[in-house]
Amino acid sequence: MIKITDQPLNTQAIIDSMASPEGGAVNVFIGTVRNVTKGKQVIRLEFEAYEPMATKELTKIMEEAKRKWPILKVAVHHRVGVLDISEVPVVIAVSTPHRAAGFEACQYIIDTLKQTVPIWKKEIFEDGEVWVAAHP
Amino acid sequence: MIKITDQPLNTQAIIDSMASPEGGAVNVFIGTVRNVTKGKQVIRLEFEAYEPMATKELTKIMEEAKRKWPILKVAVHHRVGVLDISEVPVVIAVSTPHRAAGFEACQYIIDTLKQTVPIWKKEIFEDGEVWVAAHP
Amino acid sequence: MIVKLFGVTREIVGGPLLEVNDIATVGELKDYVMSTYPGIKKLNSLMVAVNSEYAKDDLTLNENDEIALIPPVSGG
Amino acid sequence: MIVKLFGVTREIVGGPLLEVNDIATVGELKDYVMSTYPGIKKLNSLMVAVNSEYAKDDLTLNENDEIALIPPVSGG
Repeated sequence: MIKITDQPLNTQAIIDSMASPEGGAVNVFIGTVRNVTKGKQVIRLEFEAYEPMATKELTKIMEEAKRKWPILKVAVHHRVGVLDISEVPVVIAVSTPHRAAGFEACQYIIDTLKQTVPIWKKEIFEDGEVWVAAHP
Repeated sequence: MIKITDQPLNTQAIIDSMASPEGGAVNVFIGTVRNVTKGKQVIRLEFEAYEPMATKELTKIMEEAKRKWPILKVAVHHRVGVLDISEVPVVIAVSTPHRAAGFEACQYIIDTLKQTVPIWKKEIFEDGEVWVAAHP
Repeated sequence: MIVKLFGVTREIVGGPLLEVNDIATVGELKDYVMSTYPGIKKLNSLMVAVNSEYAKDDLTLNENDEIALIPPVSGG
Repeated sequence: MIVKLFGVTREIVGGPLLEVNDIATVGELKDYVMSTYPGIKKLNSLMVAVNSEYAKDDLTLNENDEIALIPPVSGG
């Protein structure tokens, strides 16, 4: 259900794990490394996690999502280490009986992940690097 | 981009086709056959499409979505024929620079598909069958 | 003129095609099938597609148009 | 006490661990690192995690707590 790994994420396996006879909808969010940020060319990203705490915070987010929506299955996989353009840092999948809840829950999870889960991203440019969100 | 087929949908291939260096988010909606509808056990579903018109209506939906949101890539695959529980009638994928637009566009496409695209679904129960939405 | 039938309308009529004559407009076609097949009148809605586009009731039908009845859709 | 460092705080301090002494609370720890490492003061925010939970400033630190500085997160 929760995985933090330095290996490429297996989106199909995550989706397969959502199968449920009561399920009518699976919503999947796949984050990908964009080649540009604020008009500047990105070379690669580096992700770092405080793993036990990240797992704990992700567990809280998933439990809260289950309280808010009728979720059958949910998975969050986050990659750490060096990622090139178009690689996938995060995959979130939510299986629900009906689709509206799936969209809402999946968006809630990624929005909250970005606010509370101790994972950090460094953008590497031609001429320097920046820890995202660190400075005003 | 648009496919109406009687063969199983290949979710991974659809997701792979979303790759784009400018993309930061892929949102995927996967419809699945639920074993229950309105408290009644479903045995299987049968889908039927008026194919050339369905393709035309789906094209309109995708064009309208592209007008509303900054979409990099979009795909809608719909299956027809007999589908068992947990099988996948529809996969929609949208690639966008940022995630909020992806969630909105993907939900817009599935919501509108269900309103305008000439595809019909029959639910088969133990004791009968019903064309969904046909009658009050 | 030949009218294509799908889903519940195909089952009500008992086949994928319906031949109709002396029908000038979309509205007349709807009136004809609803009076001929009471099962169609009981549907939540009935649209007509002409050349793969939803058509308004006042549209005139031509012999070489591709015409289809569109009962309530339920894809996805 | 040993404090774990991640991301920008690890780079500012120059290593993954920081040893501190005579620090009683989370608030004191924040004050200490911000005054010792001006780069940390320039961050958008600084949180402290104690035993893998976000901690309030008045929480008392114990020798065997797992303590970490949490600069602004940016996962996903």
